[in-house]
Amino acid sequence: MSGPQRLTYREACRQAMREAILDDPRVFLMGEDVARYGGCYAVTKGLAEELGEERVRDTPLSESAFVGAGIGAAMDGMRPIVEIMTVNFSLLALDQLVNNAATIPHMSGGQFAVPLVVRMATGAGRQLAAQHSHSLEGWYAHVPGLKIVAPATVEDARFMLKAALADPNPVLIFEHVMLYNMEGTIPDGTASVRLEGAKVRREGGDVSLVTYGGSLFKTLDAAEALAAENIAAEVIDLRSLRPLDMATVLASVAKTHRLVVVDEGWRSGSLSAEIAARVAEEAFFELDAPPARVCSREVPVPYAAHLEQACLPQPDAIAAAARALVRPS
Amino acid sequence: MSGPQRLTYREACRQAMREAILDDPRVFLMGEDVARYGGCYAVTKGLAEELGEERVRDTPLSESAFVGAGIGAAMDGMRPIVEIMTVNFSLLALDQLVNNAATIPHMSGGQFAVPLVVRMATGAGRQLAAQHSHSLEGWYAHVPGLKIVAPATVEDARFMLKAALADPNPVLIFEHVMLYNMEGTIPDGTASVRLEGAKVRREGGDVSLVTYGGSLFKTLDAAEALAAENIAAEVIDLRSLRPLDMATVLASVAKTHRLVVVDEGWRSGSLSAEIAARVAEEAFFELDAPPARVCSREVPVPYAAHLEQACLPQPDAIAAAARALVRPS
Amino acid sequence: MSARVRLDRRQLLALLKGMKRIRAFEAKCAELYQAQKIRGFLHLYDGEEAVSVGVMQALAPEDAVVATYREHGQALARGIPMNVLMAEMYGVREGCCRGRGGSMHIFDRERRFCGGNAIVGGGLPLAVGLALAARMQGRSGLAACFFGEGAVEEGEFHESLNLAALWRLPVLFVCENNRYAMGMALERAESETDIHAKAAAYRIASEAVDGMDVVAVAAAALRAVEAVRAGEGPRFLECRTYRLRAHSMFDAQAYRPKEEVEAWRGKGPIVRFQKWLDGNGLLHPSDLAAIEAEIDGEIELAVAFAEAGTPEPVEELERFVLMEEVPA
Amino acid sequence: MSARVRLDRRQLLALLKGMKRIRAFEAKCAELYQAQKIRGFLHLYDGEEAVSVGVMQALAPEDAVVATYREHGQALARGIPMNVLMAEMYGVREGCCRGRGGSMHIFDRERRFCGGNAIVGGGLPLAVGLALAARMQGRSGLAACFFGEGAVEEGEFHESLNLAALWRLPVLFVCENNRYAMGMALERAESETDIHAKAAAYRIASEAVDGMDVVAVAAAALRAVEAVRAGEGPRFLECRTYRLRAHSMFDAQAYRPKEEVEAWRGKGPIVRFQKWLDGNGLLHPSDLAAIEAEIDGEIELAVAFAEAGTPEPVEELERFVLMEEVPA
Ligand SMILES: Cc1ncc(C[n+]2csc(CCOP(=O)(O)OP(=O)(O)O)c2C)c(N)n1
Ligand SMILES: Cc1ncc(C[n+]2csc(CCOP(=O)(O)OP(=O)(O)O)c2C)c(N)n1
Ligand SMILES: [Mg+2]
Ligand SMILES: [Mg+2]
Repeated sequence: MSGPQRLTYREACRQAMREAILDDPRVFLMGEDVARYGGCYAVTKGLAEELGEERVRDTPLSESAFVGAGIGAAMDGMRPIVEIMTVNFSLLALDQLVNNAATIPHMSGGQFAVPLVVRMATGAGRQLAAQHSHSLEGWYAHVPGLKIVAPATVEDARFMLKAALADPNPVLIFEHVMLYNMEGTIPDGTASVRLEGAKVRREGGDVSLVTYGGSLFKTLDAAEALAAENIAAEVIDLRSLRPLDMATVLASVAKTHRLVVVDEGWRSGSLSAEIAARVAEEAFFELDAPPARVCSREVPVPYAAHLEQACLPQPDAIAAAARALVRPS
Repeated sequence: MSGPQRLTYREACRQAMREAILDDPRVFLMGEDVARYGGCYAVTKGLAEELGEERVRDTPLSESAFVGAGIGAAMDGMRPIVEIMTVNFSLLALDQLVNNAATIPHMSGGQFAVPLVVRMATGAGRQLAAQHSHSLEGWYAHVPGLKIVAPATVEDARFMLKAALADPNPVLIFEHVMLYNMEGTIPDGTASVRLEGAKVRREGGDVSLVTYGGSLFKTLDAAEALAAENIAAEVIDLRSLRPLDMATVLASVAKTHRLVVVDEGWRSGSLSAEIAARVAEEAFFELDAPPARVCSREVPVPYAAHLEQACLPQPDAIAAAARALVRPS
Repeated sequence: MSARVRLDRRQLLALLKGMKRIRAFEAKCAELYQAQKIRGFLHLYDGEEAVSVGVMQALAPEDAVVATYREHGQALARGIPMNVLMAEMYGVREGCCRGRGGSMHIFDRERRFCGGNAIVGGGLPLAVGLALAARMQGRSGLAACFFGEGAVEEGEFHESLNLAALWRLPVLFVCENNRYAMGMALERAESETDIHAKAAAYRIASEAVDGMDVVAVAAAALRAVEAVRAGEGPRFLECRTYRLRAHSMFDAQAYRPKEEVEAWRGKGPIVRFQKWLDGNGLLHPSDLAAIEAEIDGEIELAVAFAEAGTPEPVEELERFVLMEEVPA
Repeated sequence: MSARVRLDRRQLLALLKGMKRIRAFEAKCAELYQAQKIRGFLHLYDGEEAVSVGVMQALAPEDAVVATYREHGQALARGIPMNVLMAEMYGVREGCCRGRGGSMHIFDRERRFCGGNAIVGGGLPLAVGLALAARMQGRSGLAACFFGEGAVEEGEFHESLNLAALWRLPVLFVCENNRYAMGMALERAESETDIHAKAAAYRIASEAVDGMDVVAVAAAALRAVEAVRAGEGPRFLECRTYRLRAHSMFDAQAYRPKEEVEAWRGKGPIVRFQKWLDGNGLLHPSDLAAIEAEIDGEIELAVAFAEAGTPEPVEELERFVLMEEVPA
């Protein structure tokens, strides 16, 4: 387990769960097809065989019941990891997450905690059409009582789970479907990361590109393209969507005086609006140009590849938005 | 029906439904306790007796099924008005609204429309605690394919429904629970209003206060208080949360150069963030001060009166935010 | 009166007192609501006391309880002290939830009372999870889940019963069938009105019991709890009862005839049980006086405790939105 | 072979052709998926053809159909032209949904085919609403709703059956019980595995039929449709079948033994029916040749149609997000 390792994001998620279940008898995984099928994105392959179907549980197609069961188990000594296949199906469990997981600790006057981790895939890009391509993590980031994270690197995929399980609060982990096959290197199997706090993934002094999850690598590509034009873009990976680490964002804007937020959510009411609003509120006089956003088109994502790609944030659009701020024509 | 009338918001909602059901055989109302009980906020009292239980239907406690049934009926020639008692319970029907009502017209290539109206109460203020005090209309305003309105006046409560039923798209109407007892005057029972478009409810040149729904009257109170200090606040009632009438907001900001958004939603990720972000993007150089927001505290709303009130936007906080922009100390 | 269990006089009187105590507490709450000491929604249990009192006596301290928003009876029968309960209704810091939950959200960790839930059906999945936790930790406790017949219409009922039965979890489902969900009569809301029969669709053994007969409820609950403890998986208990008062405080009750309510009042669990005790010479006048005196005294103290309560400082509003640690 | 309905030779051959047509269409789709002409999810119906073919022949043009994401068979059997279906799979503008829906979201207003739904259970409430619309408008049509046995685990199943039964709506619930929900075997997901028995919990008359026997399905469907049309309220038809291929295109099928699949392949609806027709001298070699030639020709034309398709211009991306009018 020690020494640098090269692995995929998928493998990192699997190792993290395996480690957590082996290390702590209170931890178990439940969700649809996590055991025999190996997970809808093959993330949990092999776990049930090794760890047994008591600790890696296939559930019926009952999102509300098994998410609520995770909350109940968390209230009474367990540390469940509940997998909802994708954010699209989480709408069926939203009542349990918003009205129970997020309220019980506060409503009970601190008598009960809900140390629950919920993992789900999010995002578009696989031509799965309107009902299977949502990016609704921004919705969850609106709810007090929940913590929301979006690992965008293999390292975060490998180590954020441990931090999430150590947290006494309900933590939702959003894994972008386009990241599972991505390869990356981790320092060492015993390393760790903080659950919260944004990270500067690329330094630059001309413009701040703030993003998270599946849009990080598109944004880094855009930064690379901008570099070729002598525009130094700083790329910030939010990592945690709730709470938001505004200090890191504001420090960057204080340096670059320009902000572009990149978010795969539909533009209106997306998390990008919160970031832009906070910067406008808290760093108004630092800004040399209006904040800009690159988000998804406000359309139910269509099946056809060219239409789907037209909906999503793309590197060239990100670069164009940054360019327009740095070099207004 | 003609000539000015004085009535409550509740009565206005009732008259609007009665008229719609009498005027169009395709219109019917269904929801929990709308018939025999008369509605959880007594809005539908008497309708079933007069119009019959075929047109005013009590449903079982099955939010997902009866909302989905409304969608199906709307796809095939009916014009249902579905009442979800409160937004709190709408989470149980969210999948139907987001994955069906909002996607079917686009996904089917325009073959099917969903001319559905969904009414629900929203907001806090009645000491109903965390599970019964949500303001989630901002969430719905994020979803392409839906239209979202929030009547804040008796006139809009009386006439927006007709406009919503005339619209070929799914329209969600949010009625703030604290407005039902409010009295107001309508010009005439045969008048009409537009479904979309913001309205300036009070003119002023010093600062723009943008709000909607249950916060409108708190905001008007704040404007009154500011007037006493010779601060002329312009109050804008968004009326429609999706689509947003930014032209009206931007025109006001172009005049006042200052913006305060008032929204009962939790601050982070609320609709107020979208308004502030859009103004920052589109009217950056018009702003003489950072945009400001007055929202709910990021807490599950508690039962105790003093704690609940401490959570919600209040006139003095609104006035203070405006004052700080106009007279920075 | 069915009495397939052997209850001695002391136990029988305890059942009577348990019901009277709830009735008296709630009568006081209604009074305090008019006086605006209690606000928000207030759902009274008048007529349904036999259900909580009968079921709770069958439970052990290690069992978890999931309640509804009509929960004062459930809370008192489970042993939550009346004073912290009353303080919660007052919305003061001395309340069991610091005044944050109010009538609909009573929690008491010590008594494993896992909350009143104000979303109809919302508590059922929690009970399944509590039972799963007990099973995975090798504890003997079960999870008792209370819900109304209206909750049976929600999808969560269906999902939760299937999951509990599929995994053979120790859950006692207790349906308080009081025939109405707000203004919605059972027969207007469910195509199958024999609720306990629905349990068969999940292969859950079930029983319907006269919820106005505290001894019958107690006996049925003991049988069900025994089976659950024996590892037979979940049990379903339908208690047929009636809500004698309004759904909450504002309710014209246009949806049911006054005569119906009156008829049921005559069959009320307290009058009926008291008459039976009397008839069998088990209730001495002195007992009754003593019980009532004790209850009055307890209520007086509870009100005094609540009246002396202090509002939680607004500075603490955000406390517990996020927990710093999991309570031991 | 059960044949409680009288079907003449022409009709029997139509059933055979209907099944073979679906099988051949999907075999071509799988090939085109490998060739990356079709993307996204592709859920094949191999082994389940008798269900759609048997049920659809019992429906009338005025009936509405709600489908699943495993819907090619449902769509073809309902009469959606193969060329616009194939074009939809290609994601071109000539597709029935302009290439926006793809395999999981087939809509055809003219044939009252109200969409494949990719949220398990999400179509059931729609069917209830379509039936309600027919009833309120005094139309004779019913709503036929297809769903898998996995959908039975979702709360929407429970809510929808209750509502349809309570209001006695003309809904035909058709459960395609192919024993697996992705990798989840029925007996690992539901405490009661006799699905049609669950309908009793809603007082819905139900029947379980051998879904590998097209004539049995056809006969049962006719009986059920007749009852629904007679105003008896909803009916529930469980068709016991088997999915012979992967859930979608990527699926190692580690969750079931190869032998199980092979055994079922032998009981496949097409081989079986064809053998029966043969044995009864109802299938002349020339018929078979003709059927296959027709199908091959139709597929060839469909592929050519799709290949000649044009991408929808990106400028039209936002069209129909909001409708300008309700289509007449
Ligand atoms: C999901 C949901 N829908 C609607 C409501 C509004 N509501 C509160 S209580 C109630 C009636 C519930 O009836 P039942 O379950 O029989 O319990 P009872 O009140 O009779 O004890 C309703 C509809 C709610 N709280 N939650
Ligand atoms: C609500 C929801 N949960 C999970 C999924 C992922 N999923 C897609 S198909 C499927 C299996 C459904 O099985 P069944 O209903 O039996 O239909 P079948 O695929 O066997 O035809 C699952 C779990 C989904 N699409 N929707
Ligand atoms: Mg009830
Ligand atoms: Mg299946």
